[in-house]
Parts: sequence; C-alpha cells; structure tokens
Amino acid sequence: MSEQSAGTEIPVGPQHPSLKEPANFTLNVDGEVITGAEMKLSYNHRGIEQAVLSKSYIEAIYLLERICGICSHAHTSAFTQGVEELLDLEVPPRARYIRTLIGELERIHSHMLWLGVAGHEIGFDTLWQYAWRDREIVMDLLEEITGNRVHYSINTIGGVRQDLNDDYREAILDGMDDLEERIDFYRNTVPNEETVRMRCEGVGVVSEELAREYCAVGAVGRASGVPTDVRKDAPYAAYDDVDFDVITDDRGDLLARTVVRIEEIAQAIRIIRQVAERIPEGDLKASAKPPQALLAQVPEEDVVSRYEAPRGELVHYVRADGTDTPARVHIRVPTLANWPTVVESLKGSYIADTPIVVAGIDPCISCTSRIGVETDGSHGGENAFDLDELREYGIEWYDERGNVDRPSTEDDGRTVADGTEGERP
Amino acid sequence: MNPNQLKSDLDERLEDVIAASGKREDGRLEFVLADRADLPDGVSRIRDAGITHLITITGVDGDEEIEILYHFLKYGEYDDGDLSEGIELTLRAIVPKEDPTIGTITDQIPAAGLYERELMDMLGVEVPDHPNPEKLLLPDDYDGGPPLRAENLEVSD
Amino acid sequence: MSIPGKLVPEALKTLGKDNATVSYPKDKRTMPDRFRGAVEFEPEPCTGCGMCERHCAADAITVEADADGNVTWSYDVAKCMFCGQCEESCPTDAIVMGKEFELAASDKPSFEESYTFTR
Amino acid sequence: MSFELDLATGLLALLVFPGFAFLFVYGLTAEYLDRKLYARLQNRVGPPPLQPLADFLKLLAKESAVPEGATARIYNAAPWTGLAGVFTAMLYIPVWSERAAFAFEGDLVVVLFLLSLPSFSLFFGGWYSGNVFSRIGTTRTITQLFGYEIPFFLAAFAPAVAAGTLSTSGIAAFVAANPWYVAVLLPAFGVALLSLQAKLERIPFDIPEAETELATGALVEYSGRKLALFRLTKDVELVVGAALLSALFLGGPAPAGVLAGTAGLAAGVVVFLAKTLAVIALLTVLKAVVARLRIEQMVDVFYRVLVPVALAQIALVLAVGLYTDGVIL
Repeated sequence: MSEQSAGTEIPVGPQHPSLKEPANFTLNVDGEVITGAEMKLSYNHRGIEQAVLSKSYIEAIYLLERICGICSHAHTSAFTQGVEELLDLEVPPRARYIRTLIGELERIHSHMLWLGVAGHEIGFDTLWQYAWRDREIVMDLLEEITGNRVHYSINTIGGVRQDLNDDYREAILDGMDDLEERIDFYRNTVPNEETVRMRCEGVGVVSEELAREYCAVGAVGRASGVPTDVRKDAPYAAYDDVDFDVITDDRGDLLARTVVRIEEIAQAIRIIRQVAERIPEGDLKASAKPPQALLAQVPEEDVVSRYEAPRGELVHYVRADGTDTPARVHIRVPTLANWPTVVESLKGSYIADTPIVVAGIDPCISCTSRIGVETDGSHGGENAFDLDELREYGIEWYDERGNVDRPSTEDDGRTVADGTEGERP
Repeated sequence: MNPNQLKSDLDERLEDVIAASGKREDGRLEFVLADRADLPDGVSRIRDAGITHLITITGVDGDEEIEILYHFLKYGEYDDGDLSEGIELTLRAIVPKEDPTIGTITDQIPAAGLYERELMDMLGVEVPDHPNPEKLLLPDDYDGGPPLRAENLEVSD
Repeated sequence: MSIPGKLVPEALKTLGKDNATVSYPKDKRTMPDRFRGAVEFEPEPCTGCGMCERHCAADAITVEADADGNVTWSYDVAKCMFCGQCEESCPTDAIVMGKEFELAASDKPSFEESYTFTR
Repeated sequence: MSFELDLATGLLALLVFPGFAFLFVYGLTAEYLDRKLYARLQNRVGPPPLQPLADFLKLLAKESAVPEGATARIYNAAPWTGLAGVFTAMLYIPVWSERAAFAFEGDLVVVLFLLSLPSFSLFFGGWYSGNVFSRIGTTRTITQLFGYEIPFFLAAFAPAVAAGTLSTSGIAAFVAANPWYVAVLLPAFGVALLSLQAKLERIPFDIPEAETELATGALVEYSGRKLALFRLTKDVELVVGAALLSALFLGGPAPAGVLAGTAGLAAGVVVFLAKTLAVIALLTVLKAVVARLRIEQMVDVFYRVLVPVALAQIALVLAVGLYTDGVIL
C-alpha cells in the first residue's frame, strides 16, 4: 500500500498538542511535506465489549452510554432500538419523537464542538470561542429537558424516561431561533474567510473513489460525494415523519467537510422544529411492565442496529441468548470507518496540516478506544535521520525555499487534486 | 429494488456457495456460506451485484465454532437531498474452533483491513495474507488469550 | 483572493456583548429542576426489596437484610454516575435524585452513607 | 552643555524615561491591554490588570535549567541580547517631542537593526538548546525573518524617502509638518503593521511556535528567568515597534508640537501613548479575526503581495515629492 519513501520520520503524539486524546501518528516527512503516515490508537482499550456481557440489558444502557462523551445518545439509542427489535416492542410515537429530538440536539452540539476544535487547529481561536459559546444554547436545552448536559440517559428499553411538556417546547423553539441566527453567521463567514480557505481548501482531499473504497461514513463520506445517511436509508425513531435533506459536497477537502457540517446543523434545526411542533400525544413506553419483566422472554436471536451518529453510521450488533444479559455486543463506531481515509489524505499534505487533517474526520478517540485501530503502512527500514543530518536536511531544504512546490505524489497511486495543489492563492 | 428482488438476485448469484438464505422481518437479508473457503468468491459476487459498502465484520464465539458475520449495505438511490431506503445483508461464515482461520477480503475491500484485525485480536481467528496483521485493539505486548473467547470471559452477574 | 477579515464586524460587535460566562462560585447558576445530583434516600417507604441495587450499573447501592429483619441501605456517591435508574426502579419512591452537585470531599469515607432500619 | 549634565540626562533617558523603567511598565501594560482586548473580542472575560507582572515574577522565581545538549554560553546569553537590542532601539524613537532622546542622521537603520536582534536571539537560543523540535522551530523563525524583513525595511524607507532623511526624528518632524502625508503613507503603514505582526510572531504569523502543530517553537527548552526575559523582550518589542510605526507613519507627537514648554512635552507623551495604543489595538484586532497561515503561505503572501505594495508606495512617494517640488504638474 504505502511504500516507504525517503525522508524523516516524525512522531506526533500520543500526547501531542493538537489532539487532546491519545492517538499517535508517525509521519514520513520529506521536508515540510508528508509522504507516508501510520497511526497507532489502542492506548486505552477499555474492553467494554467484554464488560457489557456481565451486565443486564438495563445496566448495559448506562455502560454503553459512556463509550463517548459527545455522542452518548447515539450509543443508547442504537442499543435500545436493537433490543426493542429483539423483543418486538412497538415504541410509541411520542417516545420516538423525543428520541429524534434529543438525537438532533446532540448532532448540533457535536458539530459545533467540532467547528470550535477545527478553528483551534488552524489557529483561529476566535471561531473556537464563538462556536463553543453558541453551543451552550443547545447544551442548556439538553440539561433542562433531560437533566444532564452530556449523558442524558433518556433512553430505556421500549421508550424514553422523560416527557416533553409545553414550556420545554417553547424553550426549544426559541432556542432554535437564536441558534439559526448564529448558524447563518457561520455559514456566511467561515467558508468565505480567506485565511480559512487558505488552510482548508484542497487540504486533506479524499476523492469519492477513495471514500467508497474505504467505506467512509458520515460527513467525511458525504463531503466526498458518497450519500450515506442511516436516517434515510434505514429510517428509525421518527425520521419517517420529518423531512430534511442529506447534505453532500463533491470537493472532498476540509472546506467541504466544514460546509457540510454547518449545513447539517441547519437541517437539524429544521428537524427539531418539525418535531417540537408536531409531537403527538401518547405514552412514553411500549409497555407498562417493569423492565425486568420485559426482559424475561428475550428470544435467542441477533440484530444489527444502525444509527446516524454525529460522526456517521454507528452499528450495534446485539446477540441475545434468552437470559437477561446479552451474549455478544459488537460496536463499530463511525470514527473507525473513517480512520483509513485520514492516512490516505495525510499523504501529500504539509506537517502543519496534520492537526487539521486529523481533526477533519471529527475523530472520537474515546469511541475508538472502545476499540483501537492502526492502519497498514509497512514498518519499512528505519531511515530516520539523526540530529546533524536533520539540520543539514532542514538548511538545505530552506535554501531553495520561496515558493515550495509540492512534490508530485503521482507514483504513490493517490489521486492528487489537480491544478493548484502547489500554488496556494 | 426492494429486499425481495435483491434476495432473489443474490440467491441466484450465490446459489452454489451458500447453504441457506433468509430474510428477517426488518428486511435484513441473511446468507450462510456452505464452506468458509468460498468467502472471497462470495464477496466478489456480492460486489458484482453493486454492493460496495462493508458495514463491519462481527465475530461471535459460539462454544463449538466461531461465527463470522460480514454485514453489507446496498446504498439507496440519491437524488439531490433525498435518499431512498438501502438494504442490509449479512454473509455468515462458520469457522471450526480447532482451525480458526478465514480468508482475507482486504484486497477487494480495503476497509475490511481494520475489521479483520479486530477479529484477530478479539477472537483469535487468523487471517493469513492480511497486508498488516499488527495488533489492533490490544497493546503490542499483550499475551493473554483472545479476550472475547468463551474461555477467557470472566462473566460475573 | 479576497481580503481576510470577514470576522471584523462580528468581533467589534462582540465588544459590546456581556460576558458569556458566569463567575462561579461567586454567582452560581440555578440548576434546572430535572437536574440529577446526588441520590437522596428516605428510609420510611423503603421495603428493602433491593431493586435499586440490582439495576444500579455502577454498583453504588448495596442493600443487606439480616435474619431478624433489619435492613441496611448504603450508598457510595463516589461510585454513583447519577443516571437516575434507581429512582425509576424503586417501587416505593424511596429514592429521589437531589440537586446537590458540589460533591468534592477530602476524606474518602465521607462519600459513603448508610441507613439501618427494621422491616 | 557640561559633560556631567549630558551624562545625567543620557543616563536618565537610558534608565528611566524612554528607557528601562518606562518600557518595563509600559510593556507589561501593553501586554495586559492586548490580552484583555483579545479576550473581549472573543467574548471572554480576560486577565486581571496585574496578570503580566504576576507571570513575570512567577517565572523569575522558577528554576532556570540548562539542558544537557545545549551549548551553555549561547543558550544563556541569548535572552539578554534580544532585550538589550529592543531597549536601546527605543532611545532613537521620538516620544515627547519630534526629537528623540538621541538622534543622528541614519538612526532609522540602527533602530531597524536593533529591532531584528530579538529574532536572532530567539534563533540562537533555540538552535543551541539541543532539542530537535526547537531546531525545527528556529528554522521556521528564520524563514519567517526572511519573509517579513524585506517588506518591513521597504515600508520604513518610504517615509525616509519622502522626508529625505534617514533619522526617525527627522521623519517624524517632516510628517508632523505636512500631516496630509499620513494619508500618502497609508499603504506603507499597512505593510509595516503586517511585518510587525510577523516579527512578533503573532497570529496569523505565529507559525514558529504554533501550539497545535509539531510542538512549541524555539523556546521549548527555556524556563525560569531566561523565559521571563524572552517574554519581556516580546512585550517591549511590541511597544517599541508600535512607537516606531507611530513615529514614521503617524507623525510622532504631531499635534502636541503647538503647545510650548513643558505642556507641549506632556501633551507629546499623551499623544505618543494614544498613537502607540492605537497601533497595538490594530494588531490585536488583526490577531482576533484571522487563522494562522502555513510557513510557505506566509512567505508567499509577503513576497507576492507586500513587497510589490511597498515598492509601489516608494514610487508613489517619489511621484508626490516631484509633484510638490513643481517638477511635474
């Protein structure tokens, strides 16, 4: 796959300034340009898939919720919807609407958190502060409705645990109005700010063909022209009754991912308004029986439950063996599906782009650390430089500086963005 | 194309390699491989049917043998903003415990590289000629047996 | 190549805005009424059935009943993750999620509390 | 004037007014105002007024270790050279009147050289502290130096060409005499502002110590007293740079000259403070509204955009000069 090209090998991480989570990248660098990249991520594998086997379905919800601090509702929804399918439970519409509402609120706060982190990675700290301040609108709403800013714990087997009364609906609609105003600001300024374009346009490009080959999911796939969205291709909760668009872009670079995520926030606002206005009356749980009674007759079957988490397609495979504890729970998180695209898009970028290219897929290491990943890239002969060689190399490289043309990486078999990849405007 | 049409299309394409096939009431198709050696052949036929998205590979330790499930997705049709429903399908391969090996499909679907390595770590199923058989989830110097194997599970209630 | 500085109007407008942050602990935010803080236990209605212990994913609650019927209900706030499942599973509403969230303490034993009563 | 009086006023100028004490206080105040305005632009509360002083004193108290791989003599000397350069530069910049504490024909070149000393001290300190990351940081510092130094000199020479003198005091007097030149020199002022921002390694040009990339820059191995000196050098450099810009482009203590005697001097200082703070505020707003560029983009912008603008500015100044002398109508 990526043959070992000459050049320095620079380790970035696992404790490195750009990503506050343990992930290690070894970059093969030719001057300022990355020619090869490897990742090592399994630093705090927590063995959740083993732990969950000794928990009952009820307790498993709260364990799986804590796989990730940003997309906890995604994990509980995927898991409970899977178990509901096993038990053949018909979740009442009101509960499905509330589940959709919390899911979209979570998508907004996750995307805004990413917008801030991306701003920080390219040195645009003001965007970081604004994005995280505006995100508080959604976090406060979530805390009011569910009782907690992060782990909402609103899902239970067969429905939801909290209701949505009228003044919460008012608060949501007002919140969405303020938020929409802020999103319009981001929509108009961020992609058009020249310095953001200089750092994001044509950087970390993932072509559609590459995205399909590596089965990229979520905003990474959609920004490269692969229209995948579980809310449309396998509608769950209330996504049948609401209309929204799947946002796609075909540029496949970081700017495209930024635009796609901002537009997805706008779509989420649209969904939330429809849910808040049209939520039907009805009870919150499929059956009044207490959970342990429900779980007495779990069939010996398995289910593949998919959910569109903020970072992409999340899959919970649950196999039951009739007892009240699951026989096997396999979780494939969206970040794992997107990691290979990071390696491919790192090649040909500058060292300075590493943080933003890695942050481009909105990686969730805590999700991945439930399982870790290290992509291929052969451990070729170590041809690292020692310090003196590095100094010669640096000085020699900077002697003919000026307009640094990016070395052609055609031979690497990677489709390079045509035209102006070396010439930044 | 709805699930039934896809099922009949795939039944016909895979008839000499699968032992059984079925459709779950949620629309998910299921095909059971007769012999695990036919995996690469089965996967290439599935790809010929226009299914490119590998969702993931799940390994389950079933006491006597290990089940390996390859979950695929056929994308829905997309026309500007609207996406029709996709179809999920699972290819199930059975691997005897005494010789836990399975062929690789990473050459056909590069994304499978990661999932196969997770299979190797967690269930000790060897995947020969995998491009980069490094440890995926566990530390390099982990010497305990595959954690999700029944014998290593200390399941406490 | 457009001129950088699209954010200037917004930045200057922000000068006029008041602080986005609250200077805790001087002025504290009021918690919303659904906020889930530390568990508050009322021994009176409790029947010692142990449902809370069974459903607590964090094993923060233990319920022991000895031969002659006195029940000890103990709770370790350090283990608790404030999910509220005990409040939901308790058939007699003996458990309620409180509002207390400032739970730091320097001596570990102070995290545990327990009640003994006879049933 | 007697020799002793000369010596006394010289020492007074060096140690107290435009020199050490004033710059130390004004440097820390400028850092506070910069950080506070930057925070307010981001809707943050920002630091308390004495924060920079607290940081400085805290660092003084910390242990100032010398890394094993470092070349001790250069590693220890680096912070002092930068600081000395910046303090002496201030003496040649007019503050309270159109004449600086010391002025002679050609002191503009001296000031420009002294202002680039901190970058060199950063380079030597970083290169000889024996750490591969600080070495990569220093190569970036020097690359950036090549980027901004040429436009900075060109921008500084524009008013010199207009005034026909290479003395900052002379230039300040000339621009004070014909205030409409401030408008003529506006492009050069813009180029000088961007170059100063690059010289001070502030966003969008804080590439050498970009916190979210490889690692911190040249100062990664510095701690304690030496780090405090480096940070003080940067604060004072900010003030001296702003003073130079206000002297060259905004006509120094322009309107204060009308008042005679000590009132004029006092007014001159007030105008000096106002103009330098205005320049610093401009730099802070610039820092708040843009993202960080990559090193080759920075060099690209400076050579492809700023050098032509500076050259055009000098051509404009020449044309205006000829026009005012009646050569061309």
